[in-house]
Amino acid sequence: MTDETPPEDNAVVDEKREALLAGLSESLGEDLVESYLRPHEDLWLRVRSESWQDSIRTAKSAGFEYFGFLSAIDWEIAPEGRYEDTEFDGGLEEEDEEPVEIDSSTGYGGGGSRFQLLVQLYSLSQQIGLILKTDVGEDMTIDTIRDIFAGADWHERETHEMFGVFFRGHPTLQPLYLPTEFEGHPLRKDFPLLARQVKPWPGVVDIEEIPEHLEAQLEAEVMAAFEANGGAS
Amino acid sequence: MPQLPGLIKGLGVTAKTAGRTLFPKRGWKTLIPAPQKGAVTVQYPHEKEAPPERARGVIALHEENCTACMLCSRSCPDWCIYIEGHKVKAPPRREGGKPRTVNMLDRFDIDYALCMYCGICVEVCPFDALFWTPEYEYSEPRIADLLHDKDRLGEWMDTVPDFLDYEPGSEQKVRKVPR
Amino acid sequence: MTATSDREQMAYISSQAADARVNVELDTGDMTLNIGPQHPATHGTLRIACQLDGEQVVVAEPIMGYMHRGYEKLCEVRTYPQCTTLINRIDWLGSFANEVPFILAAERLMEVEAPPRAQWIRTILFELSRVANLALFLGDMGVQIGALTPVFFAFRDRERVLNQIEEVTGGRFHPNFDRIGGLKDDIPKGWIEETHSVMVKMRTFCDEMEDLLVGNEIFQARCRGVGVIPPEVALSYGLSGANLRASGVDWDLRRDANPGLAWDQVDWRVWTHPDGDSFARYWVRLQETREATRIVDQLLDGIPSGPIMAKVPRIIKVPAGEAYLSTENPLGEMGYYIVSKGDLGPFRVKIRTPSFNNISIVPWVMKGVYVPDVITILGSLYFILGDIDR
Amino acid sequence: MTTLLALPYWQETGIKLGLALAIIPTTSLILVYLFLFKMMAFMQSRLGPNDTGPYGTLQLIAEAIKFLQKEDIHPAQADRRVFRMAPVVVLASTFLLYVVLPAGPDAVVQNLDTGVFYAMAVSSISVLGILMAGWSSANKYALLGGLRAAGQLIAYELPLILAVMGVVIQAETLNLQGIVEAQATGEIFGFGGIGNPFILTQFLAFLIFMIAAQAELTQTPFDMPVAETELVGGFHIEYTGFRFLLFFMAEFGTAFAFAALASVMFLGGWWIPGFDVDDNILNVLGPGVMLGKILLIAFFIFWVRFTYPRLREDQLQKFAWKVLIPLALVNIVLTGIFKVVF
Repeated sequence: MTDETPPEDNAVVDEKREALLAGLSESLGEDLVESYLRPHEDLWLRVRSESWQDSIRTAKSAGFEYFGFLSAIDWEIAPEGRYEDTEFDGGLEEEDEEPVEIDSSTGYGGGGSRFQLLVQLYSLSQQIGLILKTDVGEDMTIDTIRDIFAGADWHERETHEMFGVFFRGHPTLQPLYLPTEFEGHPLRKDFPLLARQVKPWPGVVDIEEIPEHLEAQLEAEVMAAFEANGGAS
Repeated sequence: MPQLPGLIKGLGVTAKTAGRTLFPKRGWKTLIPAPQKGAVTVQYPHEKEAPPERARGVIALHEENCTACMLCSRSCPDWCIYIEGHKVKAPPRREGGKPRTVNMLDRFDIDYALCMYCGICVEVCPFDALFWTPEYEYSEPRIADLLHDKDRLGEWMDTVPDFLDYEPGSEQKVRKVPR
Repeated sequence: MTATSDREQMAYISSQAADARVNVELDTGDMTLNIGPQHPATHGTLRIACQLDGEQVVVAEPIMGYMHRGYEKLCEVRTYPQCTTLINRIDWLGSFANEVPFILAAERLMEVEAPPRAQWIRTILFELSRVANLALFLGDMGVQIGALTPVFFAFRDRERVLNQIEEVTGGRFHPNFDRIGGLKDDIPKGWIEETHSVMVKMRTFCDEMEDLLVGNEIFQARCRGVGVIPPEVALSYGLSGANLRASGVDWDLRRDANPGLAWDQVDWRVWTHPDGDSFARYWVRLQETREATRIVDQLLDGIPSGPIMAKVPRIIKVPAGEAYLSTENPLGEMGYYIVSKGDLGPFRVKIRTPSFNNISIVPWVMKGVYVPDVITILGSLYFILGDIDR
Repeated sequence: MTTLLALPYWQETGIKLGLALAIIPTTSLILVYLFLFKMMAFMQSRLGPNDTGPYGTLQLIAEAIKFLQKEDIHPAQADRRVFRMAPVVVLASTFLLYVVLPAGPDAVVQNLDTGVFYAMAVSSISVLGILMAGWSSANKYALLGGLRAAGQLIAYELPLILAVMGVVIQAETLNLQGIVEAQATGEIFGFGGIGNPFILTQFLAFLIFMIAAQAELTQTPFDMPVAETELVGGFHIEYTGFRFLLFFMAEFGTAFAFAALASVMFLGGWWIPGFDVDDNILNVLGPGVMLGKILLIAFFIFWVRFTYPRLREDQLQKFAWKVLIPLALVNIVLTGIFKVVF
């Protein structure tokens, strides 16, 4: 268990969440892998995927009885990006043209797998939110938590069809949004976005330059007209 | 089961509204029915509602200001602005200067069949070439006709209203529409 | 007959039908009734497959996805300013309120804060969109259970609020007005006064609704005791907004988790109702609409002067990190979980919409109710299709 | 009674038949335009149809033409013969109602001695048509609507008849003309200036009659068979074009007929205070008076319709059997006692 302290440069101390973190790391024990705290904002806990159900149950008994949402993150970098010309960064002025650096780490609380599951819970009495994360292993299977939070039912179905995560013990893991014959998992990063693939980006067109062999000639023409006009453009 | 007051109150509300719609005038004129005045609806083809000045109806292009910088086209979330241009030589600004290279706009199309009316293009334009106007009557029977070229977009320029003054306490400066 | 005994009876019927068939001696078999996807009560394209025993629902299973637009995926290929265009269209009746949590989450990652004037105007527009949104609910609930007139009143008076929103933002439905670091523009002259008068009219509208529906015995007979959701069930399904508060849970993100908007500057209260039935949900929303007009009135008088935009770079790059931020939208808790990798656009956006959770309770709450009650419950849960399907 | 015109039997019959045929489209037109189009619009701060003809008066004719142009669709699974017959049955019931409605001393198609009985009987034929429509459409919504309609119309037929019983006892006749006469010649505490409209002595019966009529006409708050937002139109969900038009006309034609019945039985019908009951001039003025009274009653019917939400089916049945019928019975008993005592 590695318990990370808040970044040193952030001098703000969030006592409420610190206390919560201490309490939860005690009750979670071995199951807590890593944690991250943004003072006065949120608390992230990463738990072992084997004890996913138990961790949620622990959190619920610690007062986190309001179910926010359940979803997943695919940490792979999308091959096509935004389907735009990658050199363009939306800027006009020169000084803005620093290349975009893409951070390849896996977010708060770290992670060791491509897919991560996250659940957001609230404790109404303590007025505090909590985000629990877990890695989804190669077999893409994890225990369902719909018995603990009934609302997770649909969220798990959605995560299943969008990311292809299987929830062990979920009785109706049918697609929620997609037609039954749909193939693929749309929210995975390698799933292509057809609407952007079929149409070229209009921003890729650039202004037509003056052909070099004509440049001198055109310049002369313009200057001649300028002088004939008496210097007024 | 039903007790009278709630039910009768409800009847009162509808009757009152009917009265207000049919007899909106005050004083002795109350007796003259004037539903045209009392109704809140606008009889569209006969009378037209004036949208607020800031309403995002259609985008107007002030062509003289456009430098074909492509910024609007690139920041459009729908990829619905098509710009083509070429560079030309222009006379210098001052006596004795060198000839400048400027962008000449060949094509500026906005496909209103795709446009989501978000206004990002108008906002990013650094040269005040794009403006919103509240005009809304430009529907077409054919979807292809919704592609407005630069002449059509230029015609909308006449309908651009002046920018509004701000409430006291604002530090914004009122911009001017180039005419 | 008192409302309480009616309620008890309904609870009895519900428990009966949930466990056993009603027609024991005359097993007529179930009939499947598809409510939707094109049905006036589903205002949009929600489909509810009901197994009926006579007119009593045995199983109700919502089937959706008819309007799924994949906004989470689309946001991944867009820059942050471009995303707000999409986000407007999630809950299309209270669009401005949708933008706020997204922008606030991005601001949190960038560690910028909008100037106070921008925060106040944000709050005003937020509450205005709440009034516009809930006003339509107040009327629409009437039409769901057969009263024609309230919905016209709602459209009539909501239009005034939308006009006020349009006068500031330029868009009736899709304002796209919120920017990272502040707002697109300031409010025009004369707007404050106009909005005050509109708020007066909206309060009159609320009074009319009170007379027309809340006080109406038929309305009460239809709504009281129908679709009762106990607080612990509401919590475990993640119900939010008025649906949660109508179950007696005193939880409002505006008060309990204010992300820096001006709600703590004014005097208002959170309304709850202990019953948890359809009537309670209507009543709470009615009170909330009134409360929102009061919040707007107070905020309008105290807008601080100053700039409306913080210093942000011209090209917005959000530093790497994760943030979840939610606000109390008209429909309930709407939140955005943004994962950023330091790019121009978000790496992943999870949109937590209120209607999705609110509707997920339908199979639970609709066991054993009559077909007309299906409509009442759907109406009182109040969902927007774009908000479910995203 | 003297006759207005001494015409051969066949000519008289011809005129009456023509009038009766014309009356359903005309009356439904009047009601739809005045109440559905205009009054509802005003109650909702709107203008209503305004473009077709002066003040939109020709709107309904335009609508009718539109309906006639529409394709006549039968659902594939429908029982075609029953499906086609249903609107005709409903309309026939309305049509038959008009036979006994008096508009003057002689202005009546057929002055039946059992007029009230006949009116109640033919008005319930429409249930049959609605049930036929609901069943034959092969649509679950239509079926639910049809069955609801059957249950509801039968439940409300009873209070309707029982409410009328009070009037019949007081007037001592089943003849509608006789009821008008009884009201015209009646006295209130010795004052006969305005006769004795039964609304005064039979107010409870009037209320019950109006509530039951509201249910018979499937108007809100008793419109579950139609219930746009749950059953999407109920029994007539599958009907298009002129078949739907027939249902539509029948709905408003029946509303007119029930308003007429109410005004005959409770408001004194065509009689004008100060005239003799069999004054010939009443054949000319009577219809006008009747129309005024009918519109007044129709106004209340539609006012309620545009204001209230609808009840649930079980609540409606409960209301009929537990409230209306006992009240109507009490009314009969009270009327009987008063009749015997005074």
